[in-house]
Amino acid sequence: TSNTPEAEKSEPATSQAAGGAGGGNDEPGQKVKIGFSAPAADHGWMGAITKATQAEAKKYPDVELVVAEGTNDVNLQISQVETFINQKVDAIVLLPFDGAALTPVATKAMEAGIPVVNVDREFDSTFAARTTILGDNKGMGISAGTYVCQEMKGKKDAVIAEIAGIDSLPLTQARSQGFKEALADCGLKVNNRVAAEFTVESGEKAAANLLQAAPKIDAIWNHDDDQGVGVMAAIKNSGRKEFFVVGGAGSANVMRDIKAGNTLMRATVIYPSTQGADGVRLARLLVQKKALGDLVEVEVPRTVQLYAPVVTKDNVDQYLPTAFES
Amino acid sequence: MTNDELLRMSGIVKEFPGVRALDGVDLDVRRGEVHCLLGQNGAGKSTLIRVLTGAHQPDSGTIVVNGHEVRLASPTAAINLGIAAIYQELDLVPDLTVAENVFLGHEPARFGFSRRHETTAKARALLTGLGHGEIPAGRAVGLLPAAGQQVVSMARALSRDAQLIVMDEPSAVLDPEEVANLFRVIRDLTSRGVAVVYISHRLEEIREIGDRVTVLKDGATVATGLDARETPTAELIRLMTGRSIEYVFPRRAEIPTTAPTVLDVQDLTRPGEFADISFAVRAGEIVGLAGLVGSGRSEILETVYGARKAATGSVTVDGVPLKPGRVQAAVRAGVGLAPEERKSQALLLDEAVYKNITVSTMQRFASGGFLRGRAEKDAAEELTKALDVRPAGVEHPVRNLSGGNQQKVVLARWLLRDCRVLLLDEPTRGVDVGARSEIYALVRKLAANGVAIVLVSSEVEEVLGLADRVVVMREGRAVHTGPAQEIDEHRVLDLVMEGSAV
Amino acid sequence: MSEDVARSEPSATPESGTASTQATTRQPGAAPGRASGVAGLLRTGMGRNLGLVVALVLLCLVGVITAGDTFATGANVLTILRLAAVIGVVSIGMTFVITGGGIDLSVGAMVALASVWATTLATQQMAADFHWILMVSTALLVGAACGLVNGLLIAYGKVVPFIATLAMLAAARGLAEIISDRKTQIITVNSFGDFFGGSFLGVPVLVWMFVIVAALGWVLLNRTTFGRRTFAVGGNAEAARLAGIKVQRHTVALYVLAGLCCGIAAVMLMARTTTGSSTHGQLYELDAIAAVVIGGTLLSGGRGTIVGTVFGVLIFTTLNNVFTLNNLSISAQSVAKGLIIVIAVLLQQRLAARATTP
Amino acid sequence: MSEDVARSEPSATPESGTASTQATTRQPGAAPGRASGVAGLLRTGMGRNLGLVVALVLLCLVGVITAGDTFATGANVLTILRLAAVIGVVSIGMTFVITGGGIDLSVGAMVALASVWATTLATQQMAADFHWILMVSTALLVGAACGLVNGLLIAYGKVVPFIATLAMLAAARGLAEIISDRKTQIITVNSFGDFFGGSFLGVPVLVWMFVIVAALGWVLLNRTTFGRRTFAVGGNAEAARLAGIKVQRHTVALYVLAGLCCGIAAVMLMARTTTGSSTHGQLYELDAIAAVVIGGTLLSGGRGTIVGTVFGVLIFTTLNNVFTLNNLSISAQSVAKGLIIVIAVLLQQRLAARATTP
Ligand SMILES: Nc1ncnc2c1ncn2[C@@H]1O[C@H](COP(=O)(O)OP(=O)(O)OP(=O)(O)O)[C@@H](O)[C@H]1O
Ligand SMILES: Nc1ncnc2c1ncn2[C@@H]1O[C@H](COP(=O)(O)OP(=O)(O)OP(=O)(O)O)[C@@H](O)[C@H]1O
Ligand SMILES: [Mg+2]
Ligand SMILES: [Mg+2]
Repeated sequence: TSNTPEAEKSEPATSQAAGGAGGGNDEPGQKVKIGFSAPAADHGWMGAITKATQAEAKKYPDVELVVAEGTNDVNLQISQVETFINQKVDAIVLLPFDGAALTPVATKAMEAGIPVVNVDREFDSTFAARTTILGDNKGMGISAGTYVCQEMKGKKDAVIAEIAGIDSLPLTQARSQGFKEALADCGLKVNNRVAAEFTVESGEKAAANLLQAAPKIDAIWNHDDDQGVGVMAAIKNSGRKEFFVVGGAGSANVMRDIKAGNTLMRATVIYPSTQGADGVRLARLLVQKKALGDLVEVEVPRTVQLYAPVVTKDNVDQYLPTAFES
Repeated sequence: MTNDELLRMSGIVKEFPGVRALDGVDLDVRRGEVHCLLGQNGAGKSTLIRVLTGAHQPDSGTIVVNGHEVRLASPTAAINLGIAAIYQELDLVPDLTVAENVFLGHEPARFGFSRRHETTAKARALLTGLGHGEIPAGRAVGLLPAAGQQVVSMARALSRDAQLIVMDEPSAVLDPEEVANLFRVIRDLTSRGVAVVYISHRLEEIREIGDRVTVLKDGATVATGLDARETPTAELIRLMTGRSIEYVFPRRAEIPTTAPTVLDVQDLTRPGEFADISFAVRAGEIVGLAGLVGSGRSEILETVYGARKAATGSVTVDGVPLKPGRVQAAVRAGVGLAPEERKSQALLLDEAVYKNITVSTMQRFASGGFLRGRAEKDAAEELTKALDVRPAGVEHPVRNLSGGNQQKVVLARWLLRDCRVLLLDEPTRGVDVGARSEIYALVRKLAANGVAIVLVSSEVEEVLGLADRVVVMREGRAVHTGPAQEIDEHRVLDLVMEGSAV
Repeated sequence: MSEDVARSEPSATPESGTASTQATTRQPGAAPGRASGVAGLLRTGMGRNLGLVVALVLLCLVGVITAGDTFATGANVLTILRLAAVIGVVSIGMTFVITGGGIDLSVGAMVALASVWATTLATQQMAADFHWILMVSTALLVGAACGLVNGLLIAYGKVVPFIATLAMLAAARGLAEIISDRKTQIITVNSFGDFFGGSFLGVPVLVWMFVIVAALGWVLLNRTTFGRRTFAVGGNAEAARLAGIKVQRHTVALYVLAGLCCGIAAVMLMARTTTGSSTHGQLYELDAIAAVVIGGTLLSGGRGTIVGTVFGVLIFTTLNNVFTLNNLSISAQSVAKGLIIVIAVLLQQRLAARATTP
Repeated sequence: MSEDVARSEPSATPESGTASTQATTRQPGAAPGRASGVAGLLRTGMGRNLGLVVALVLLCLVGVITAGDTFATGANVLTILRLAAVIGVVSIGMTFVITGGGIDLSVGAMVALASVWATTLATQQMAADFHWILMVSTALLVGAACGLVNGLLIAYGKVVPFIATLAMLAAARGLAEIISDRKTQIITVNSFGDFFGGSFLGVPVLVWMFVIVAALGWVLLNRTTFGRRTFAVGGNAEAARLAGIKVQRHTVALYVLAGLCCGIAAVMLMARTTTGSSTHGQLYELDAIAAVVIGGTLLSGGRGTIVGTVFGVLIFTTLNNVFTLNNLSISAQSVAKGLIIVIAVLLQQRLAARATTP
């Protein structure tokens, strides 16, 4: 994959009337009923995912989206997918709370002839999904780490802090792993690490404690921009200014801050919140047996991994339109 | 006679933090006797019983059962030795059925599966033996009236194959007929060699059923082995209280004929409980309701108070009708109710004595919503002194008081309030002789001050002695109304029983 | 059916604030004629649970009307039951604890810990060599052990149940994370999945497990001395003690039972997800308590009903199913859920009150 | 300080299962000689809360030893206090509800809804035109209104508190999501942030707010007829009713009070995070109940202490702070938390028992 999907994504949504680049892919076709299930919207990014998914579905008159209540109980989520199967939906877009746990039921759906589009958190079997759309969690950490390394310019004793998201999620671990590896490359390490829960409030709390724990910091990487609102509030409260902050996920708020350049937030690493929306599109294509417009390939690809670019003041204008309003 | 001796407790000491409840108590009980335990409220009777049944561990002292010294480390240990008890505070599980309560802890079972039919049948047999075959064995105990619950407690004590049964004020909630019934059961037990330790504040009962008496005072035995029938009453009272008390009712004051009617109850009916109850109480008058347990007296009081909603009929105070089913309306009109069951209906067990006393008169001690603790305590102190609440001091949690002293606290609450109408339901339940006469005097004084009083008591003597007029109840209906002087105890009992003979 | 009669008053009496305002107005009513046999059971059982039955039926009606073709299919019913099974088993255990006057906040965490412990590489290795029964017993053991700690802390350490199990919640989940290194552990022992993922007489094994646990729970609570003691301990612990019941030991047993149920639920969840994970069982404590309480078990102890709990679980799961089928906006689902819970409870109260008033 | 004495028994008596086994062994204590003045307050207050004080001191010691240079700084103390402030205010409201025999699971959701409602574009627009006081009053009103609904359902609808407030939890959070469209609403009214983000006498305004709410709460609970009624209603609702207390109305008032506290907490959270969001206040119900219960308030009602609650809040926040300062992994934190909670409670019990035994 390349970084073009980012640019492309924002555009067909608006250019649908103009026919889009998809070679007629946006033309109304056979009616498609898509079931969508995701974890509880207990934080901004997850809320944005569902919103974007619903908004995307609305754009297509031939798509009917059935949205299940967000939940962090894998048992309930499994049952939701089972309900979709009973309902005989045409396709399922599934952002599992835990990829491995939802694998059996996704496989069951596939076996029932319902294509499953796996979003964000990966199943552990290739037979469980027809197509997988992944953010690049480790890549995010690497991008953030690399950026920090650049900015530190070889300062060996730099104090780096990390504010992770929900620590029990694999994606958080992947991000932290990537960050660690990238930092190690330039001889740095994470000196202080705290975890929040992806919410504004938890971000504020974690950051407040972190700022006490580390009297001097050079850079902070914060995994999630919604919790970042809280992190920035805590930083403001503390009056500290000696470091800069790198965000994560890429919310519109943060990008506007980066653009304005008047806060410590200097960059953010994108983790697209449009994965669900992409899932709906691909699901529709799958059911209507269409291919991806820009590919020569006649089938929808098996895996699409989204890119995790670093947004700084220099390139922020390019990304702002796709950023999620958290 | 030593081979006749079943139990000997000697030098029992039990200390609660700050209070020495038992301070060297001796007690010996022989097979087949009814041994009465006397003492003022707070003397330590219940505590002694709890030591005997393994519910409390004594700090020192020895217990000898059947010639062997024993350590009663838990209720189970006592049960295994054949010691059963009816505790003063009803100790039933409200949501379990009568049968299940009777056999609590030793239900007929096979492989852990309860044999319900057997349980029910056995329980029914026990209840029938107690003269109460009508109590439904399958009903939840919480739904029974207090007297019914007392019967269940008795059945439970009998369900154990006991050689010693302790009864802590079993008659407090019973009416004369029930008491007679209880005595029949006790005689039956003693004739089979079972010993009974009997506690009561009603001396005439001691005379009737008791063989020997032990008197406790301030946690120590002051006399033991007295003959229950021969010892003069004055002597017993002196032993208990250390002073002589005239156990008589205060003289009635004449009620002026001009005294206005304060409480007027007309045709009050609650189907299944009572019907067509009418009576009026004038300022300064005491009207007594006599009747058997279950004749619906408590229900009438609660209905007048608005705690239950009358189906038909009216209650008027000072000419103003009260909204049915609204406690607030009654309270605003100056009606007070000292309810029957102190623990569930009246007391805040964890709160201090003075808070329990002032809870209905809080406003009086508050300025702008802020309480003036000093004034509260002073007022409470005055009353507790008058009623001889022990231990003295108004800051103990009520939970730690003895049963009779708790009852005094309930009463104090309503004495403090300036009521127009005071409804007293069994005001002297479990109260000792000394305090009883204090209470009588207080009630009289209130009446003299113009309060209209309705009194319910299972002791006919008390109703007749205290009330100006008497309403005799039978099965929810008033069968006689008239001046107290014109009727005597036998006539009341006749009236009350008539129905049951049919 | 004497004890059914005994407990047939409005079971949803609020146990708090305004609670006992009802105490005096308890209907003394003639004992509802000793109903005997199945008809009697049905009558009294129905009476007590009438509101729940009506709520469930109404919910189903809504389901049929709004999504008839899918809702009323056998497959969908099985879906609802499978969903109900896991939380159902947890709720049965919770019913015992609450009836006995306690509360267990750690159920979800125990499920997680048990699932993780039973799916470690080591355990799976042994299970592969020997039999999947090893994994099952590990889960049960872990659950029971956690329950034991809860019980000991509460009965002998005199820590209030809320705090003791809250501590267990934190500790067990933390331990689960440490053991699993926060990774989802995938079950590779195929025989395990084959067995628990299977069906028997057309009904999934998981549903059977729920049915069996519920039935055993019912018998235990209503037909054994253990059950009697549970009511006694929860209704009046002091009276129970004076009657010679070993209150502390019984309390421990109740928590062990709850832990055991969590172990079973963990096995079921492992079967459903083919994984063990420290994130399993999130917020089960709330779900289970809600099901138990809506079923009519008194939070203050002394009164509990397994049948009510099963209804409670079914109501919540059916609600979720109907919502999913109807594509309600997610936020609206939340609001609707709140309203429906309240309506169901109000309904239950009114109907139960009517059913027991002669 | 008489009422302190009255409640000075081991406050962590289990209220369940084994609970009443202790009932009979409660110390009647010769009223510890009317201790007068500050010394008396200290003595009895200390006695009852000795365990909590010791736990907090131990915790601080650990903090000083393991992270001395950062822990014992003024800035860090302020950080702890600021963290404690929000949940502290919620816990004060919860103390009233629990003392009155109820429970409120909806506190977190009410905080979220209040914060969202007070930060909608419309509200902020008006606030910008007029004064930030508009936002504050909106939050307070929303909190109080939710509390009113809770109270009415519980007192007059006779829905058990657990279920009624669980329903409110779902409904309020759903509503918050609908209103905010799940967006984090950033506060643009600068004067609001300036005021609440500021300090007074070197202490942050938020901390002042907590101190004031706690002080008012203490006075209300211990020195007024309202407080006395709260104890009565929670201790024995039937007795309170027969004593002429308007139990239902009082119950409503308690939940409104809790709602109001949530409104205040919402304002504080808005100030801290400069946002309103439907994700605010997650799991506050558990945190608040835990703080209240660990402080010595009886979950079954009738006994409550504001001072204990404040200690409870401080212990939990300090715990988090010490953990973070030590860079402990989250999982280890979890386990340690569980252990420390249990140890703190056991300590509190033993010490309180000893302190009140002459
Ligand atoms: N659990 C307890 N804690 C503290 N003090 C107690 C406790 N139980 C009883 N006491 C005290 O011990 C003393 C004896 O009480 P006890 O209940 O034995 O009296 P009693 O003789 O049974 O009185 P009554 O006739 O009123 O029932 C009283 O002063 C009482 O306050
Ligand atoms: N032994 C019993 N078994 C079953 N029901 C009973 C029994 N005794 C009374 N009842 C019911 O309880 C109701 C009234 O009982 P209650 O004891 O309150 O009357 P009471 O006249 O106030 O007696 P007390 O003076 O003892 O309080 C009656 O309607 C009766 O049906
Ligand atoms: Mg006594
Ligand atoms: Mg009565």
